[in-house]
Amino acid sequence: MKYPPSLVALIRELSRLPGIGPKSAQRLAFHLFEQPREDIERLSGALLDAKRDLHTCPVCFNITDADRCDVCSDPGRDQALICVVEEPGDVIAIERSGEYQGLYHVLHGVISPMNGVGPDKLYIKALLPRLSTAQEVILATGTTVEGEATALYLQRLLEPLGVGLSRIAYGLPVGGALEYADEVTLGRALSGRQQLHTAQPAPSRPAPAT
Amino acid sequence: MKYPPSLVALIRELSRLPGIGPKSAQRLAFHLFEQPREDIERLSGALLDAKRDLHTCPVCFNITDADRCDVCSDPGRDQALICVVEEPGDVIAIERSGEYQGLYHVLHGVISPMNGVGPDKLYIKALLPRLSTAQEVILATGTTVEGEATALYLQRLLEPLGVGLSRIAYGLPVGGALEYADEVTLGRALSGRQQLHTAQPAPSRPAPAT
Amino acid sequence: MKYPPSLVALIRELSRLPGIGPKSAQRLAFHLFEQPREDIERLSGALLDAKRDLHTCPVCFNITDADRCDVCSDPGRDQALICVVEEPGDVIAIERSGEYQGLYHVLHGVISPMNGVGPDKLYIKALLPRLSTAQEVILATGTTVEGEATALYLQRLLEPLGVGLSRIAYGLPVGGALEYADEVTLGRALSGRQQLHTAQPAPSRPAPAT
Amino acid sequence: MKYPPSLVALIRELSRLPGIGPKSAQRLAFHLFEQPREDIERLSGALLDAKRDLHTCPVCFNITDADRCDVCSDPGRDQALICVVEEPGDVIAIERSGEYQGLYHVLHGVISPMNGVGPDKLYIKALLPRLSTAQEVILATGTTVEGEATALYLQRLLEPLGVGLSRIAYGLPVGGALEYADEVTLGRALSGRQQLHTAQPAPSRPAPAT
Amino acid sequence: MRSRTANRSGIVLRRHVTPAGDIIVTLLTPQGKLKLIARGGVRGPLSSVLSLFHHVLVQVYQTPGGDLATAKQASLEGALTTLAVPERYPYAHLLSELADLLFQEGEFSEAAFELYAGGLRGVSRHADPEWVALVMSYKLLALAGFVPQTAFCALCGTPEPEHPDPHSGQMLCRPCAAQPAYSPEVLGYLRSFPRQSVRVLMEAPLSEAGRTELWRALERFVAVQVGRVQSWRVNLPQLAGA
Amino acid sequence: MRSRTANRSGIVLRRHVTPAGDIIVTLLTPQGKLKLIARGGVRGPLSSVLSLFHHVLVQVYQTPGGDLATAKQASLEGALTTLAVPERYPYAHLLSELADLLFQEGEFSEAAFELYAGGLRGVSRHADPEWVALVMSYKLLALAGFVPQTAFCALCGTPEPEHPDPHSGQMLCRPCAAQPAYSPEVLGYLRSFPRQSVRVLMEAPLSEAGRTELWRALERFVAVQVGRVQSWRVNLPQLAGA
Ligand SMILES: [Zn+2]
Ligand SMILES: [Zn+2]
Ligand SMILES: [Zn+2]
Ligand SMILES: [Zn+2]
Ligand SMILES: [Zn+2]
Ligand SMILES: [Zn+2]
Repeated sequence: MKYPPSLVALIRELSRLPGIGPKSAQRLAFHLFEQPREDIERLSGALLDAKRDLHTCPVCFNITDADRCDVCSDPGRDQALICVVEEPGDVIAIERSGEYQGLYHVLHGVISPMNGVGPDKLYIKALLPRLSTAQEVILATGTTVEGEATALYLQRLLEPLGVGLSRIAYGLPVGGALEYADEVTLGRALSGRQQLHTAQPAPSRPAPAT
Repeated sequence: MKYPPSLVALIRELSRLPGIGPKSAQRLAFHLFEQPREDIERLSGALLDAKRDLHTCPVCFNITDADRCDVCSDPGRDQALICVVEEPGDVIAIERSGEYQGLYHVLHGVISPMNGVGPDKLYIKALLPRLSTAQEVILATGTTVEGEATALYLQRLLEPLGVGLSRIAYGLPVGGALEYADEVTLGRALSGRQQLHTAQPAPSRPAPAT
Repeated sequence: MKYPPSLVALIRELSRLPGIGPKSAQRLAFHLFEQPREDIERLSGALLDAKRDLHTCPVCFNITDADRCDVCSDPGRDQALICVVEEPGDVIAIERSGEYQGLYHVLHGVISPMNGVGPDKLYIKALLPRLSTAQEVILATGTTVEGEATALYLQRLLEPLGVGLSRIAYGLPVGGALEYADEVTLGRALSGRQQLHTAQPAPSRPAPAT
Repeated sequence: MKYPPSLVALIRELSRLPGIGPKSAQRLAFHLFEQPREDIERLSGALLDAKRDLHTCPVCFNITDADRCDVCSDPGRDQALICVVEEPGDVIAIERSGEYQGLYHVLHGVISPMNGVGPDKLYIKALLPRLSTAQEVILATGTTVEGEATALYLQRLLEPLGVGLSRIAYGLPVGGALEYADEVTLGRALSGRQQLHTAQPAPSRPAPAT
Repeated sequence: MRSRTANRSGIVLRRHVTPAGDIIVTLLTPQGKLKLIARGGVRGPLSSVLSLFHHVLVQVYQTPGGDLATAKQASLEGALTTLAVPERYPYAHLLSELADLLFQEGEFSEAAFELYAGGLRGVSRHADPEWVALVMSYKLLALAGFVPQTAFCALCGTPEPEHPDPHSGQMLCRPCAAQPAYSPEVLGYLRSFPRQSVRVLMEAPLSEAGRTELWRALERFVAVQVGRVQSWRVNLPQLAGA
Repeated sequence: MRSRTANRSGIVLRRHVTPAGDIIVTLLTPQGKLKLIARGGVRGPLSSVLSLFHHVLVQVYQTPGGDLATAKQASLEGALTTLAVPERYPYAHLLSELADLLFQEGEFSEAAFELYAGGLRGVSRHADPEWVALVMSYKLLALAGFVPQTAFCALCGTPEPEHPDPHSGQMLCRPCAAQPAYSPEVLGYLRSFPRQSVRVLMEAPLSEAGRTELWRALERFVAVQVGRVQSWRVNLPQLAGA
C-alpha cells in the first residue's frame, strides 16, 4: 500500500517538530484528519501569523510583535536590574514565578564550542551599552556546564565595568529531600545557605510601583 | 508581561493537539519562532493540503486521496480476505508488518455504550454487501474489552451469513518472557497454543543425541 | 566520617541483590535499622530456612522442599501434558493464570552460545524418559530469540520421538491496541489467527439487523 | 500448586522491605535460591550483626556502633557548626558532598501532625544543651512542606536563644535548565541569588584543620 | 522512608487512552472513587491489567504538584471475562456509568463498592443480565440517596399516585397525568425496591413489558435528578440481541 | 531546544535482562559500538524490538551523570527471523560475540558494521551457514587487524610454514611442528583470505575436514590474540545438527 502523498507530507513535516517521533507524528496526522476544517485552518493560520508578526526586541532580544517588548516598554519595571537568560522561554518561566520586577536580556544560546557557539554568536555585545543604567546584572543562565561557563564568561567580561553582579541560586528545588539530591547540588545548597534573621524588617529596597 | 497575541494564539492552537501539554506547546512555539519562514510555510501548507485532499475510501473507509484507497484499487490483493480494524492507523500498522495481502474494513471506533457509541455509529452496515465476495473476515479489533466486545458483536452478526470468521491471535508478544506477562495473557497464550507439524521433511542429518 | 563496619557490610551485602543499587541498599539498611529486632530475625531466619529447605524437584526441576514438587506429586494433574519452561518463576506465572492443569519441566535457562550455554547445560536429557507417558509437550519457553531457538532445538529433538508438540501462542497481549503492537508481533498475531466456530448453537433471539 | 512454606515465608519477608513489590520479592527469592550457601549466610549474618551492633549516637543521634559516632568523636570537625537533618541517610548524603566539616544533629523525622508526629516525637530537646558551644545551627531539613515546617518550628524555638541560624539554600539543582524548573523553585532561586565578588579574597573563617 | 505511594484496590469504571499513549482510568474502590493516569501505559503491561471492568490492585503515586495521581504498578485481582459478550456488555457499561455519576471522589463507601461489584458479577454470570442491571441500577440510586417519590403526586401532592411523569421520572396522580397508569407489577416494584434486598428483588423478575416501563422511568429520573447517561443513547436491548 | 537525545541505528550484538526488568543491549552501529539500558524495558514494547540480532533504530538519551546511555524509544528496521533455527543460531552467536570482542566503543567503522550485518544476513539465508560463519569470522578478524602470520614460522621464522601451531593458532615449519601439515585447501585459504573478497571466498567452500582444521585454527588464534569466546565452549556443529 502506498500512502497518499499529502498524508506522507504532513507526517514528515510533523515529525520534524522537536519531541515528536515518527509514531507520534502519524497519530497526530490521523487526529488532524478527524478535526473540522476550521480547526485546521486556525492552526495553519496561527503558524503563519506568528511567523509574520513575531521578532526579537531590539533592546533585550525577547520575543515581541511590537517595536519594543512588553517588558522593555513598561516604565513600572525596575530599570536598574537586568536578568540575563539563555532563551525567550526562560523569560516566561521567570515571569510565571512572579518574583521578578526588573528587565531581561536574552542571549539566545549558551557558549558551547563543540556546537560551534562562541560568545560572538550570542547577543552579548548589545548588553554592554545597557549597563550604564543598571545597578545589578543577574546571571540567570542555567546550571548546566554550558550555562555555568557562560555565566563565568560574562562575570569576567562585566566585572571590570563596575556593575553589580549576582548569580541565580544553586540549591535544593522546593519539595526536595536531601537524600535524593546529588552530591554537587547538596554541597552548593550547604555552602550557599542563607542566614535567617528574626522577624524580617521592612525590605531595604522600595518595592517597585508595578 | 503580556505575551504577543499571535504567540498566545499559536501556543493555544498547538496545545489543542493531542498529547501536547501547555509547556510542550510553548516550547514548540519558541522552536518554530527560530525556524526559517519556508519551513513554517511548508508545515502550514501540509496541514491545509492534507485536510483538502484526504477523505475516507467509500469501500473500506480507510484514508485516501483518491476515489478508492490504494488497497481497494489494487487487483493484486487477495479479494477473498477482509480484515476488520478499529482505526485507519491500524491499517498502517498491519501493512508495516508485511504479513497481510487481503483487503480491509475500517470501523472508525469500537462499541462503547458509556461513550454513546453503539453499532450504528460505526461503519458496520457497509461491511455486509462486501461479504458476497469474501471467504474469510478477520476480526482484528483490539484485545481490549471494547475491542473484544465489538468482535463478539460482529461474530454474532456475521455467523448466520455463512462467511468464514477468524480472530487475531491473543498471546505473548515477540520478545516476551513468561514471568513478565500478565495472567490473562499467559492463560490465553497457553490455551491458544499452536500444534507444531513437521512441515519440513525429516532432517537429513540425524538429530543430536544430546 | 567512617561508617560503622557492620553498616558497611550490610549495605554491601544488600547491594549484591539483583536490582538493588548502592543507593537503594543504603536506604534499605537505614530502614532495617529502624525495625524491631524480631523483624530482622525473621527475615534473617527466612533466608537461612529457604536455603536449607529448598531444592529442585528430581522429576521436573521445579523448586520444592519435598521429595517431589507439589505438581509432580498431585495425581489430579493431567499426566499426559508437559509444559516446558525456562525458569521456576515461569511455573508460578502459569499457575497464577489458572489455565493449566498438566505437568511442568523446568530447563533452568535457554540455549545461548555467547553466554556459554549449550543444550548440555540445561535439564534436557531428563525430559526424554518423561515422554513415554506424555501425549503433548508444550514448548513454553519465552518468545525472545533465545527462547525461540531453544523451542526449535527441542522441536527438532523431540519430533522423531513421536510425541505431540505445541508452542505457546504468539499474539497481542490482552488489553492491546493494534497500533501500539510492534510489526513482528502484529504479523504473528495475524498469521496465527484463530478460526471462530459457532460453538454455541444459533442464538435463541435473531441477530439484530443493525 | 502450593508453594513450599519456606519459599512463601521468604517472599513475604522480602516484600515487607520498602520499594520491593510482590513481583520483585519473588524474583529476589528465586535469585537467592540460585546463590551458594555462603552468600546467603553472609547476608543473613550481616543483618543480625547490624541489628546487634548499631544504635544511635547519644549526642547527635546519628547511627554508630561506638559510644559516640565518628563525627562527634572527631576533634578535627568544626565544633561551632551544627547541621540539623531529618534522617541518618542525610548525614551520609552531606558527607559524600565533601563540603561540610561541622557536626550534625539527626531529628529522626519531621513534624507531621497527620502522621501523628509532633515536635516531642523528634530528638529536638536534646539539641538545646548542644547550643552552648555552637555559633551556627544550619537547618538542613528537606524543602518539602513538612521539612520547611520543621525548619520554621526550629527557627522560632532557637532564635530567642541567640544562636546563629541559617537555612540550606533553595535553588536550581546543578545541571538544571530554567525552563524545566517549577515556578516556586525559580522564584526562590532568583530571590536567593548570590552576589559575585571579584577574585575571591581569602575566606574570613579559617579552614578547619581536618 | 518518606512515601507518596499507596496501594488501592478497585474496579475500573472508565478507561481512556490519550493520543500520547497514556491510560486514564477511574476506579471505584471501597475508599471512594479515584482517577489515575498510567503514563505511556498503553505500550506496556498496565494496558492489559487496567482494562475496563477489571478488579485491580494499583500502586498509586501522588505527584507533589497535586496533579492527577499516577498508577505505577498494577496487578489483576479479578477479571469478569464474559462481560464482552453482547448480551452482557451494554449492561456492564450502564452500571459503570451510573456508578461513576453517582459517587464522587473522596466519598468513602464500602457499600457502594460492594453493590457495584456485585452488580458487575451478576451481569457477567446471571442468566438474566437485563434484570440484574435493572435491579442494581435502582439499588445504586437508592444507596446514593436518589429514590423516586412514590407516596405523593410530583405535581399536586395527591397521595398514592399511579401514573408515570414523563418529565421527571417521578409519579403523578390520575388528574395530573397524560399517560396511562403503571402496571401493577411496576407499581409494586417502584414502591418496594428501596426497602427490599437485592436477593428478594432478583427472585421476582418483571415481564418484558414491565421492564420497558421501568427502564423508561429510570432513564427519565436519572436524567433529571442525576445527569446525562450516555449508555441510554445506545439501544441497549437491540445491542444485546433482544 | 537543548537536547541530549540522538537517534542511532544498529544491530543488537548482546542483550541481557537484569532482575529488575531492565534490558541492557550492546549495539554495533556504523558509528561504533554502543551500550544502552532500557529501564523497565522487559515489561514493555522495547522488549520485542530490542531482541538479539535485530536491526533497530534507537532514540538514545545520554544521562547527565555520564552513566550508561538510555534507550528511550526503539523501532525495528529489520529482523532476520530464521536465525533462531538450530542450523543457523549458533553461528549468529559466534559472529556477534566476535564482533563484540573485536570492536570497541567509540571506534567509528562503517566497514565493520557492514561486514557484520552481511555476515548475519548470510547466516540467516545461505544454504551453508557454517561456511558463511567461517568466512565472515576471518574477514572480521582481518578488518580489526588480526591476521594470522602465514609467511614465517611463528617460532623460528622459517618462510612458508605449513603446520598448525596448537598454542598460538599461527603456523609452524616442519621442524618446529608436532602436528601434521595443513591440507592444501586450508593452506590456500589461510594464505589468501585477507586479500580476497567475501564473494570469491564464499564461492569456494572447503570440505568438512578442511572446515574442522579451520575452526580449530580460528579458535586458537582468537583465544590467544583477541580473547575468550564463550560460543566456542558450546559444541557448535552438534547444536547445529551436524
Ligand atoms: Zn525588550
Ligand atoms: Zn478502500
Ligand atoms: Zn516436580
Ligand atoms: Zn554523634
Ligand atoms: Zn397530581
Ligand atoms: Zn620453525
